[in-house]
Amino acid sequence: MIRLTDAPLDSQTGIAQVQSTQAGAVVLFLGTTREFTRGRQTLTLIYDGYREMAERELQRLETTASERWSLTACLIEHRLGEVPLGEASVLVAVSSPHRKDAFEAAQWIMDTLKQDVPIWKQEHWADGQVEWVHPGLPPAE
Amino acid sequence: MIRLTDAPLDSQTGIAQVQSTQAGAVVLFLGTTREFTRGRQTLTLIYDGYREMAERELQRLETTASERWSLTACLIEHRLGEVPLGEASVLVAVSSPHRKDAFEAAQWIMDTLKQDVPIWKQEHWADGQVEWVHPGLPPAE
Amino acid sequence: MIVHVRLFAAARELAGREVVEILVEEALTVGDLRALLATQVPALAPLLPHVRLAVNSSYASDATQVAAGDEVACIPPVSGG
Amino acid sequence: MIVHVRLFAAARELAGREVVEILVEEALTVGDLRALLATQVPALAPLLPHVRLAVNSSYASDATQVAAGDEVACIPPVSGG
Repeated sequence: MIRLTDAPLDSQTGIAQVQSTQAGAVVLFLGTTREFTRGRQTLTLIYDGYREMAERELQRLETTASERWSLTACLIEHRLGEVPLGEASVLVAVSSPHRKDAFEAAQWIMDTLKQDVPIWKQEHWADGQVEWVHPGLPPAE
Repeated sequence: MIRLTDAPLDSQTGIAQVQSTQAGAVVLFLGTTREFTRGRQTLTLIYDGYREMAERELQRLETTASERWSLTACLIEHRLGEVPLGEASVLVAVSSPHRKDAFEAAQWIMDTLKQDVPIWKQEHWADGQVEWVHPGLPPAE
Repeated sequence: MIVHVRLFAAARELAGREVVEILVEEALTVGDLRALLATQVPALAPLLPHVRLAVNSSYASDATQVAAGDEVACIPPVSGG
Repeated sequence: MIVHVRLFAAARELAGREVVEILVEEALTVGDLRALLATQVPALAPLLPHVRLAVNSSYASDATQVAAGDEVACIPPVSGG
């Protein structure tokens, strides 16, 4: 299951979707908006995405992880638009018979999502600067 | 924060206790009662513990993990008594600025909990057998 | 034919628009298109070596052929999650 | 002195009680106690090589001294989580 949404992510519903009598382990990951990055203060984050492709890529992650780790269930959700401080931009919930698979799958999903899924965050800094985040790019002039 | 309880574990409350504007990552782990183990059916599980020592050991895990991975917050809860199919016997919720630390800490806590915390589960099998689980022990006569 | 290239994030900001239309005389590769984009939208030139291009919502190599009707997108390094 | 040893899980089942009381003439080590337990509660003998003993809620080595008033516990391999 995958979902892009402009609404807050609901971890309780996410967990309920993967918890199962066939699973012995549930791992939930939330990526949340952090206030300070190397001492610099964030006011808020805005996420934008190439929606059609982001959904395809998320679907690909779900399918690959589900097969590779024999998951019982797998849910990946990403919020777009503004994600205020402390709230979640991404939710991954997986379940599996044994815990090692659930941990590995959730980590792989997050690592791969951060490389491949066409979603971008725009930092709104407390010092007034606004910038799109593009890891690995030389800083803008 | 650590807690032994005879009541169901509440993941929503657990997540709320660790989510923070100082954290960019929340990892929640639930260990849940699985119905089938190598084809053998479980009816239910009963957990017993040496409570005073289990609390000390859980506290030690929380302190060690919080320091080693610079966690923002760390919660470990274990349920005792009957834990029906699909419900959670253990809940670990951690938050940290970056996700790698949260994942590693949650896994280390679970690995260490399963080695050191004096809690035992009693399997109630569908075939009528009842047995305490002691990993590594030669099977009872 | 006209190839539409969708832009996102810093690419959209640099170009000042969401879509770039490029008129081409014949079928071309993603690599050709990358070179054309740099010429026709100079503001994008510094970014282009760092972007991946997608054709019909899949990442494409520079050897991929672009046909009429394809949707091309310019994907700067992503930062979701 | 009397040393109280708390039993859990299979140890409790094998011994048929929650606490074993062992009368000792003088201070002893955890290793001494392990040997005494096997003699005085033969039902526990097969399990004892596989258990850890705790003194006052901390795992103890066989060299640890047991003093009057200490709480000793017999911890078979754990299976929480």
